[in-house]
Amino acid sequence: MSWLSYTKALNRALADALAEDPSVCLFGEDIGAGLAGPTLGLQKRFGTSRVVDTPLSEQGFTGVAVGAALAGLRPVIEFQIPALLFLVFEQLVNQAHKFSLMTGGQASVPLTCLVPGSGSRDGWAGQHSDHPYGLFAHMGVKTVVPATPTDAYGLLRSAIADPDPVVVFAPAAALGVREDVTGPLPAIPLGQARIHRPGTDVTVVAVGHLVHEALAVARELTEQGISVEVLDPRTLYPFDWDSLGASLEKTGRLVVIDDSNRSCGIGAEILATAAEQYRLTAPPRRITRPDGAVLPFARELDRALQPSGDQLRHAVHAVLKH
Amino acid sequence: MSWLSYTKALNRALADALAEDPSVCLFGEDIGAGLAGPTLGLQKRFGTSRVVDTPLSEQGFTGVAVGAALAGLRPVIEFQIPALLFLVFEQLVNQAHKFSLMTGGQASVPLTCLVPGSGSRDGWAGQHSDHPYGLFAHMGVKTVVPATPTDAYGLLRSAIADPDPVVVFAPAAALGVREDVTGPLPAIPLGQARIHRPGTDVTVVAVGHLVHEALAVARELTEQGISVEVLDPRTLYPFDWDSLGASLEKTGRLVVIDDSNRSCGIGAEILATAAEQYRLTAPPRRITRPDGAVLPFARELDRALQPSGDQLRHAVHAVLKH
Amino acid sequence: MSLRTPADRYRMIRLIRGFEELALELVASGDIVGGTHPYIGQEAVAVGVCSALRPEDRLTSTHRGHGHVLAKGADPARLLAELTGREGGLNRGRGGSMHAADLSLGILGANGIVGAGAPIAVGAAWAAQLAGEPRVVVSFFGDGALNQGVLLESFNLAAMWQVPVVFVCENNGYATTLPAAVAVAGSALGRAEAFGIPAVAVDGMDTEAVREAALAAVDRARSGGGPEFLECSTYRFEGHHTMERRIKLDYRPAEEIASWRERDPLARAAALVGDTTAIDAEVAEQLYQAREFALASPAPDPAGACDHLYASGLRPRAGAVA
Amino acid sequence: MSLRTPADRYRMIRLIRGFEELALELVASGDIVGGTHPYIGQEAVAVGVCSALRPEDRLTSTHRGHGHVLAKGADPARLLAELTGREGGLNRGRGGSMHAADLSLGILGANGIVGAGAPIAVGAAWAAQLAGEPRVVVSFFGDGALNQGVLLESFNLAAMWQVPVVFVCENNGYATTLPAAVAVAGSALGRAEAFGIPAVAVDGMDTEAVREAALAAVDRARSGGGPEFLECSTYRFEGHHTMERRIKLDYRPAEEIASWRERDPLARAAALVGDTTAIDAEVAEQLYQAREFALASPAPDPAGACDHLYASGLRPRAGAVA
Ligand SMILES: Cc1ncc(C[n+]2csc(CCOP(=O)(O)OP(=O)(O)O)c2C)c(N)n1
Ligand SMILES: Cc1ncc(C[n+]2csc(CCOP(=O)(O)OP(=O)(O)O)c2C)c(N)n1
Ligand SMILES: [Mg+2]
Ligand SMILES: [Mg+2]
Repeated sequence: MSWLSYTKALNRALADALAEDPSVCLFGEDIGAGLAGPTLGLQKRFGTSRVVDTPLSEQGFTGVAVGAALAGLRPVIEFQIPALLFLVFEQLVNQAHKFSLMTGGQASVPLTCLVPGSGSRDGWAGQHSDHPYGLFAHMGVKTVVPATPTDAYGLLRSAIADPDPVVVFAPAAALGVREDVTGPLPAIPLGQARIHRPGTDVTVVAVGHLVHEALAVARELTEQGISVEVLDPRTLYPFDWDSLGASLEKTGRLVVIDDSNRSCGIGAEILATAAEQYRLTAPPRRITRPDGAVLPFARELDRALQPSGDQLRHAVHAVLKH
Repeated sequence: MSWLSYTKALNRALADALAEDPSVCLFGEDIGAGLAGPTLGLQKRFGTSRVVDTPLSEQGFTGVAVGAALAGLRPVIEFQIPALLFLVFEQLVNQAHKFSLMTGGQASVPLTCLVPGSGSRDGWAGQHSDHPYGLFAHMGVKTVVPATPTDAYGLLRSAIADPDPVVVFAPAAALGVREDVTGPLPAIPLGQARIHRPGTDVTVVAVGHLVHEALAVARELTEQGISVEVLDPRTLYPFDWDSLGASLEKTGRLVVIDDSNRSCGIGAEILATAAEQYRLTAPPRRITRPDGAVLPFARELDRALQPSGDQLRHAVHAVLKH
Repeated sequence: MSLRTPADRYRMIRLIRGFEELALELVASGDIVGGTHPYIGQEAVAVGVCSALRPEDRLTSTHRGHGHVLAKGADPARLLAELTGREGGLNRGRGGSMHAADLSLGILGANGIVGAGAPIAVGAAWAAQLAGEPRVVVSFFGDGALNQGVLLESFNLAAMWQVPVVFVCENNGYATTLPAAVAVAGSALGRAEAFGIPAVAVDGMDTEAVREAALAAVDRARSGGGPEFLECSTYRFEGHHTMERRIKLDYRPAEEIASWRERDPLARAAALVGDTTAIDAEVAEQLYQAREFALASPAPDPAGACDHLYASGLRPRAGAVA
Repeated sequence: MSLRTPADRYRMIRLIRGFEELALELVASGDIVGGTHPYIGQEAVAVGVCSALRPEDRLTSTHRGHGHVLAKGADPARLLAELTGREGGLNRGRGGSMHAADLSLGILGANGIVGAGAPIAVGAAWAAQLAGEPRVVVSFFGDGALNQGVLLESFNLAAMWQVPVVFVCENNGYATTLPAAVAVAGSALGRAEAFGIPAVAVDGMDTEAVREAALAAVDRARSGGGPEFLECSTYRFEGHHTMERRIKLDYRPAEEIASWRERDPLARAAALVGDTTAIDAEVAEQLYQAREFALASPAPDPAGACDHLYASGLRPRAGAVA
């Protein structure tokens, strides 16, 4: 049994993938030094030709990874900052994502992008604090946001094994989570939600690190006799609509807590689909960052824009009023 | 009185802005030749120093426009293809959009991006057919999609006059629309929806060129005694929630028709907000492209993925069943 | 189809020329929707370069890609069926002119985004190097691409990693309407050399000269000598896009066009062969068959519009729900 | 604060050094959240270059920006208040270290994205040229930025348009842990020269040498001579980021660090002044006052977390609705 941290779980997933499959290779900045954590020790173990420190040419090396994928490899790219995804948006959504359809199924691009430390990190300010998973869910790139170490391990393994491009966001606020684990960890299929806690009164859909916030609120509300079901979609695209449906059929009430911008975010998608397909007992609620949020540097301001347990509690009470 | 085409309206808006305000300047590819239409004749009239043909360096010249804006100018960039926005995502959302907040209000970036021919154009295939307005609405960049020549004129004027970055999408399928106009055209404020046709049974929110499709369906349904209100948001971000609310209070029924990808699109946002704030008589519906759509080349396939009047008719009947 | 003898190469030039003329005809008749970027005038480059390649070598192409695709051995009938959007096309009608690909022949696709093929080529070359396979990858691009950051990043990565890639710049003097003379500061050769990449100027109207330079570059790359850059001076006899047959643009002086037409690579290649009657007849027959095949091939079934969107077989949600 | 005399320049170097040491202290104490990228060791570059500038000149800076911001004349007290996230900061605590700006002094901001400042500088220079204003813009960046496509695109645009910009590359040998030697193919100077930009190698540890080169470049740019590139060889005495004080990395040999420390620009500048006691005392007092000011300045009110998000005053929807 070991006490596995989220970052270490990512590290183990990369190591196991590299060990099991010679077509897996890693690209990224400072990954030889293991600066961000997930790649620690891998270059020593697997060599500089499979664990490649790249110059600061995000567009270039993302395109390189696409080319390597077309040639039969399974590249993984680590991005130091979520904003670097903006730089490579063309390569990811306009090239990698589209190759399969555009070639009539001749090509596949098994490329994984890993963003350890997505979302806000104290003191990193406006250009380093985005949580842009909704962009990829909109464009149709498979999008994963693990909340726990075992999910991080299992989902990253599935992402690497998947024949399509996948972006894996590892929220900064989840990197510190630890979990007791025994034996080898399983891969976890993409597209399957996880019910972290069953409940009957309200379905709370929580994304990434906010799963832990939601669980804390759920435990607390039990004492008030409120039974909260906490559902972690884990994969935002493709979304596990069946699990959501099953939960809503039970509870009839929905709150989403999601650390990304409000307008056109994943929270919007969940509410929209719920509204289309289920008759809810009460109007649904979502807790998000504000519209178009830019996180200010000062901690007080940064925190003021992120979803909180208080807001969640408030929202749960609100949907229960009906 | 004149018979004004949509493209000519954009052309007139640019010409008037250049004539009235010496700080307005244009950047883009082949704009001297007026290849895409909106810039026709402007370089001859205003000179090569204000109407600047750029090399194929989208990131570079978008950054240049940001710098020029910080120095007090009001640059307009014309992008030949919607996908070029992917190339400059960093410059637009991570620089231009964030400067005001990050500098504590010292800086503003009055930059307008114009995309004539957004969405599908027959035969241009997967990399030239996106309608990525939802990405900007998510990130919080002001986003405009005019449906008619007068709106195109008036909204583009307001976009250029606005102190913040604005992206204006001119759908390919709207460029051929013409309108009788007399006298000078007014600017149209950002953030104000337009009720194209009042109605009492169903609110149809239609975006861009689909406004015309919606109006056709609405006219047709009148004959069946169905009264459809057609609401064109015109600005997708900031959205005119008050107008939507007023309409829904009347009709209690909502259908959105939007030519962009389903998941996390503007359709999702509209349904989500409606579900949060209004008790609808029937579950709302949206008609969009499929999740993660890549438009295939063959016309039959391309058309199959775009929202149609048939689907709208069907959806209106569906929401009326309740 | 071998390109080993001057007669082989003449035949291929003849084929490309004829194919492009046929494409012009089918654009005019409406059988090719959306138009094409004709390669007429530049055939010596594709044929000279591809004559230096082995079947296992790969290439990335551009928006003006028919010549590259044919010279690497693609079936003209299936390419034409692709252009006409038929199920029998190389890409099952999903890609069209700008995405034509045949992965089985190492053709990693034409590309709709200028410069986008370069890092893909570097990545495929990197993969070959990692695998220890003696494969070379050629990246074709135009003078306009020289101003794309991603291309310059690719130069750096290729040089730093010494991968077996040959960069082939087809400098036809213009990026759409923009003369290279006012777009490319310094020189094309100097740009490659700045990254330590050997760079050679080649007469791009002379198939044999191109072939000779390509043979040297490809051999060197194959034997571990690293990347090389060829600048092929050439000219497109047609407009940038077939659209230009309908709109009048005057960015190229008539005398300039006439003087380049005098250097037609077709005539030059024919001169090395002597009597071309038999070859011409064979090519004419081949193109007749291609036309028959393309126009007889069925249009794709709209029900398959999302086929191949995901290599994993994931079926996305539709855009309208019944 | 003038930088005209060697004593002025010594004072500024002393100020930057002291400021950075104070910042290290405040990072350790937790008053600066998130850490900083220390400029210690590179002061000669900022001071030498800024001594060549006029108040109306502008600059763009980097993630390692304190030196540039101070040398261009920003108030150290307000910069420190920015780093500590206070309302009295240059950016009202909204930007922090990586976005510190003072538009009134022509400081267009530090920047969180490597290379992003370059096109902004070109744009500001372009605007000055259009207005006929004799303003020069300096763009600072590191060796890592030499591999960013957008920077190379900016070289091309600056050269093509002959705008008054001076590119200053602070080559400190590393991009985080990656040695420039394995990241930058060819040479820094050669890259600029390839675009026709005159390029000069400068000893970046010698303030006077930097000043001399900068004076020549700035004068030439101001009088319409176009862009210039300076490569300043320098070294950072500290880690890439204050984080490196906590984690051990071994990418730089101890002897290398020691040998560069012997060339400390502070000692070199002091030698030109003679007795520095009085200046040292004044700077110490100034920094003491800065510290007092910064720590006494109020934290921002969370209610203002979205202040300045839009220059137009638009207030976005909140992330949670009551
Ligand atoms: C990055 C990008 N910018 C702009 C366009 C629109 N566009 C397509 S081809 C072209 C000109 C390309 O010129 P060049 O690279 O010289 O190739 P050529 O057309 O001359 O063969 C332009 C501007 C594009 N497809 N991609
Ligand atoms: C485009 C981009 N890639 C990566 C990063 C993460 N990052 C921040 S600083 C840095 C190294 C920059 O090196 P250099 O340009 O030499 O500047 P220095 O830190 O040496 O001053 C990296 C990789 C970033 N901020 N932006
Ligand atoms: Mg060209
Ligand atoms: Mg450096």
